[in-house]
Amino acid sequence: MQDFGAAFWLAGELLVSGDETLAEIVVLSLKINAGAVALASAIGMPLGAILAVARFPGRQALVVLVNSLMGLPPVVVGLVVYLMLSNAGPLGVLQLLYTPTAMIVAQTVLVTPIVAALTRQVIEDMDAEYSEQLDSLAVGRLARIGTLLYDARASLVTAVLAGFGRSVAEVGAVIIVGGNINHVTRVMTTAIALETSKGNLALALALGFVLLTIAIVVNGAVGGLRLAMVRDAHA
Amino acid sequence: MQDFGAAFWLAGELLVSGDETLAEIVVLSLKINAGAVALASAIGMPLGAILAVARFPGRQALVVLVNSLMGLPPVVVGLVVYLMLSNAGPLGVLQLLYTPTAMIVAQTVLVTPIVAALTRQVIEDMDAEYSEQLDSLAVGRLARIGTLLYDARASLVTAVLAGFGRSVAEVGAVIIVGGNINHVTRVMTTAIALETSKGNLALALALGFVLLTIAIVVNGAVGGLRLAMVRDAHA
Amino acid sequence: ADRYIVVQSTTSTQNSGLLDYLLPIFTAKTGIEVRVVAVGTGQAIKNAANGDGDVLLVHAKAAEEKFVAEGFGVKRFDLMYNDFVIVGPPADPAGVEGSTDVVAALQKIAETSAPFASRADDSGTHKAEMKLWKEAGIDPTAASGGWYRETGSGMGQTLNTGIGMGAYVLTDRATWVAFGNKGDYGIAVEGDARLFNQYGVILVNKDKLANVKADLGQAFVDWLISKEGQDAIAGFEVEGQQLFFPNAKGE
Amino acid sequence: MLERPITRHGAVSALLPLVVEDLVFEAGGRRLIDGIDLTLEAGRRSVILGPNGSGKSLFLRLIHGLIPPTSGRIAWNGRPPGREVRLSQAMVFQQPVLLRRSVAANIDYALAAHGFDKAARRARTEQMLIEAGLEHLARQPARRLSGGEQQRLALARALAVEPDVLLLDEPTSSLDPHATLRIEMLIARAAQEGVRIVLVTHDIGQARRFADEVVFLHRGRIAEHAPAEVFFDEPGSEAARSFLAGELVL
Amino acid sequence: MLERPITRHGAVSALLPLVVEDLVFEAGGRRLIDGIDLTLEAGRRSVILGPNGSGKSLFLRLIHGLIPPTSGRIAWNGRPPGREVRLSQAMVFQQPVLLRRSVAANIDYALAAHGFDKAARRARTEQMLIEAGLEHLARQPARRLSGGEQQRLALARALAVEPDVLLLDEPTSSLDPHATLRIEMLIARAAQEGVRIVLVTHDIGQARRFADEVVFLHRGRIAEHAPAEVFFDEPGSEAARSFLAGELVL
Ligand SMILES: Nc1ncnc2c1ncn2[C@@H]1O[C@H](COP(=O)(O)OP(=O)(O)OP(=O)(O)O)[C@@H](O)[C@H]1O
Ligand SMILES: Nc1ncnc2c1ncn2[C@@H]1O[C@H](COP(=O)(O)OP(=O)(O)OP(=O)(O)O)[C@@H](O)[C@H]1O
Ligand SMILES: [Mg+2]
Ligand SMILES: [Mg+2]
Repeated sequence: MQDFGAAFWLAGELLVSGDETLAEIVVLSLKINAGAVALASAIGMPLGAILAVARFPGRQALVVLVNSLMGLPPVVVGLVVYLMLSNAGPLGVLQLLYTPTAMIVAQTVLVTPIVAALTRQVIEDMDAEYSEQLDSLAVGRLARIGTLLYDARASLVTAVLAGFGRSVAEVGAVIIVGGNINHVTRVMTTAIALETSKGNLALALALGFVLLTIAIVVNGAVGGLRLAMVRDAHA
Repeated sequence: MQDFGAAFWLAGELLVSGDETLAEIVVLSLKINAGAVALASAIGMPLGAILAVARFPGRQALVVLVNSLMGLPPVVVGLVVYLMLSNAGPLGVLQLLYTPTAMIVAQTVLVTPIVAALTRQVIEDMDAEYSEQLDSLAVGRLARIGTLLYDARASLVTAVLAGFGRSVAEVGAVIIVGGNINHVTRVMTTAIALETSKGNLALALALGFVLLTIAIVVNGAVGGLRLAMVRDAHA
Repeated sequence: ADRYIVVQSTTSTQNSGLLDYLLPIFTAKTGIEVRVVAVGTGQAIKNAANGDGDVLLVHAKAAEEKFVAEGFGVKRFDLMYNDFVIVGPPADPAGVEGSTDVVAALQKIAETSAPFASRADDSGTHKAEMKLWKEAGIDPTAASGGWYRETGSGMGQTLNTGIGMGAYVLTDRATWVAFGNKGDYGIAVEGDARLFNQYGVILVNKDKLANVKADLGQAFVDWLISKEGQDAIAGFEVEGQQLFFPNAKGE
Repeated sequence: MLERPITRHGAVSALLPLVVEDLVFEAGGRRLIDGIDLTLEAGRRSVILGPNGSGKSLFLRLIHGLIPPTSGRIAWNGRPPGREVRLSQAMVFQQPVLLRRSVAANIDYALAAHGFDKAARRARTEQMLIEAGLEHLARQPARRLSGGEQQRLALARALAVEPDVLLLDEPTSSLDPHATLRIEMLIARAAQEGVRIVLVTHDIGQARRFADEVVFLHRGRIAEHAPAEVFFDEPGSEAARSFLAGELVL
Repeated sequence: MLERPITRHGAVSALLPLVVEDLVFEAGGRRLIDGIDLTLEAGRRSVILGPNGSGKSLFLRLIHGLIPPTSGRIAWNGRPPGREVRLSQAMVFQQPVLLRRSVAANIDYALAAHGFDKAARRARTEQMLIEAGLEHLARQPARRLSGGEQQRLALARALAVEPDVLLLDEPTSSLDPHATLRIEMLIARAAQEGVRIVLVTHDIGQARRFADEVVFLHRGRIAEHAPAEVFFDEPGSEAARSFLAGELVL
């Protein structure tokens, strides 16, 4: 139990001290997660909206698939991306293995289904109300998806935050494609895993608290934005 | 790239052969995930609904916190549960460390915020419509939460599936509190991690495909249930 | 930072802090950055065989020689050694504390069914452990799930688990000395010649894997087995204790 | 037919009079209810009239306690509006909010919320469905009903709980002429049995048929509060005069 | 005031006649539209009457192409209903569906969907807001409007796009008497300018004022289709007679 106390102390110290290595790791974590969540949202939201709105054979199966992909094991995603980017792989020439870019790719693969599945649910609920009115206005497919995404934006924030949560907490994929290389691809979660394997549990916990603090700051900022959105979204 | 082909073959073989060790691992995975998702839903749904409906000072902060906890790093959760359950910890007497029960506890901690945060969003959207009518009917707090959860059940399925996805894919926490002990606490994800570290990438991938197949079966079954629900939910 | 190489290595060299100590010395001298990917032995060899590393630094001699024989590696060099130890709880349920006969100790553990946590991950350490069980004439996997606990994890994680459940654990000394979560554990068995743990270093073969930075990798290998590199290894200490013993035979 | 020999919640006048003092409600930077003083006594049927956007629905929601006023006081026989008070009231909203359940389940739900036991709920649900002409739709999903059917269901649900006070916000706007008359009869009978009715309507004919007294709202204020004969025959305010004449009221 | 010198979509009669043959719609195990045959010619103002649940709203949604019929044919001058056809039509729903945007943005959105350019949208939005008496609410969130204001906005949005065919489902049910007259005038003017109007209403007075011809629906069938004078003075069907008399129609 003394580990908890020690961990809190350490976390506080780490946050206050402005330790340079830590700062480097935090910044890289934020960059990678921001990149992955942005990409995943750019892909997942329209995809989810299309799944919510379009009617075609096999749609139900696709919905099940996307829902299932929320359960993609990170290690498997890491392996697949690794095999693609490896020098022995088809994309080896890009020389992206063990770079932050590779980590963003892996995270995007993990997060996209989450954003897409949750978006589908939100948009489907909203479309139940809007559908006939938009039909009546002869709104085209593309514009319809844009409208639904725009009008549901306050609710979609939660979908994006869920994606961010997965991304920021994830270690299995990024450690495989990033390699947890000091000063190059070490992020918060891989650092935590490393300290755990060194038996430095208090330090690992402290890093965990720091990570959680970051998550809270990000969520708080997004939450503030969302409130402002709701206010003039006329929801 | 030959790894992919090999992996598909292997996955097929594994699924067909009815390998006993694999069956054992699959069954344990399902048990642990079902337990964790059930617990997390039992806690997270009412919690999310309360957050959606209740008005009290600090509510907004609590919403941010729950959203942030979607980003709980599994390794940290694993460590915390480990420190609680270890012989040196406060709950050491329970002798739960390295048992499936410990894994369920860790997974529940991870999944509950996801279910709660997504439930909050769904229920908040529905409450925007129901709120005044339920007030007018003088519905009590508890009954109101029950009503909203019940009427939103078709949408809440996606929240639970998101929780299931996180749980079924997760390795960082269960490996720490479960120990990945062969025949005792080895589940799909820890087996995948092990084969990866052995360099048996094809086998690891194959196990990943098996896991994904299981996820698809579960999601398909739940999706079917949900459709039936929508049909007589009069949504 | 264009001049860098990737080293695929086992976790013990990283977790013990050796590489953190060694690499800045090398980089300062040559300007070559060394990026370490520390994973399981099997994974390290597989990654290197995929061409995703320039240098391989592991401790599983048979697998290393196979790697070279298949043409993935140029040549294997002995680099250094340390030793394995068996750590155990103070209660010492198998009564092996102070023993210098590892095979006898394992037999006692099996006889008393005292818990023993094995990595069971095909790592160098695990392979060494299995060899010792074989010498003891015991197939511990028959008791898997009973007193023999196969954790399927890396060294650090297996130590965390083993200590958590009061099991004996075979570990390399370097990882143990640097380990932060020892609890009340101590070394129970050490000093047997059979616990010798040899590390090797291999330059990945450019002829087979075109992307290998052969020049830079060669420079690193050369430095490691040079007198300067070997001295640096010898100079690495944790808590006043030397953890690795250089034994390169030189070119 | 609707049996309502006694009210469940004690003396009919327990909630009356309703006293509203200096009631103000602001939202979106506008003062939407602008200082209303009003007393509604027991035993009368009040109709609230006024142009679109004059604040009729807001006023009902305020006195029902669904939204908190910016300032001012509301007292039902001395008690502020709240859950306790609402247990003896029912309101039909301008746009019905039906639960995602069957038609029958919507009524059953309201009865359960008001503490009716299972047997009573069963009987009363069936009775109310017949009253509202919805018995053939009992098992249908409520939200798939036609506009008029939805409005009838909302009304049946409100009447089912045997309220002492009934707040009705344009309850017949989507009904066909026959259904309108039938619902008016139901409401009139409830009034006779002592239920205090406050009705918002745009149907002047309905107002004439129904009102004992009229409250005329205009721009969030009471422009006139008068007995029905007075209001319809010689309205005191300019706004009410032009409203009745169908002229421009802004 | 509304300027509508020419229709945007070519000849006014391009979409007419509307021919409906043996139209059937089933849902929830019930036959809700039960074999409708009907031809609506250009140049007339049609009113659809019928009791609650008789299928009026379903019929409008069917001919607008919002829901696919179970069987039967619908043809607007030979073309099946679909996006193309709807581009020249507008419908006001019984319950307005407003976007989660400002009042002005709701109109602007419809105009954009119909291909109006930015400048035209600006001018037309302003004009329509004035027509509907909503100019002071332009920046308000549309979904916070009062019931009547919402209905006016839905109407303004439909008129804004200059449709050739206007389908109206009880468009004045929540309007005050004055607003009702004003909206009726707007609709009448559109009709004069050649817009084909199909109006569902429960307001018999409105039907009398407005109809050239009446379609009387009963239980998903056409009980009567007659010129207005005929229908109101000597209705041919028993159902219509009792409907007009306010008697029981089931
Ligand atoms: N939450 C709100 N925010 C901003 N404005 C509001 C809000 N609620 C109502 N309003 C405005 O207050 C005014 C009065 O609304 P209310 O619904 O009471 O009108 P009403 O008299 O019921 O009209 P109608 O006959 O059209 O139903 C309207 O102009 C409306 O736009
Ligand atoms: N999707 C549906 N599923 C089941 N029943 C439906 C569905 N849509 C409509 N109905 C039923 O069809 C009948 C006709 O509905 P419709 O909305 O057309 O009536 P209406 O003539 O417009 O009535 P109102 O005057 O009340 O608006 C109603 O009894 C309604 O309950
Ligand atoms: Mg109103
Ligand atoms: Mg209708």
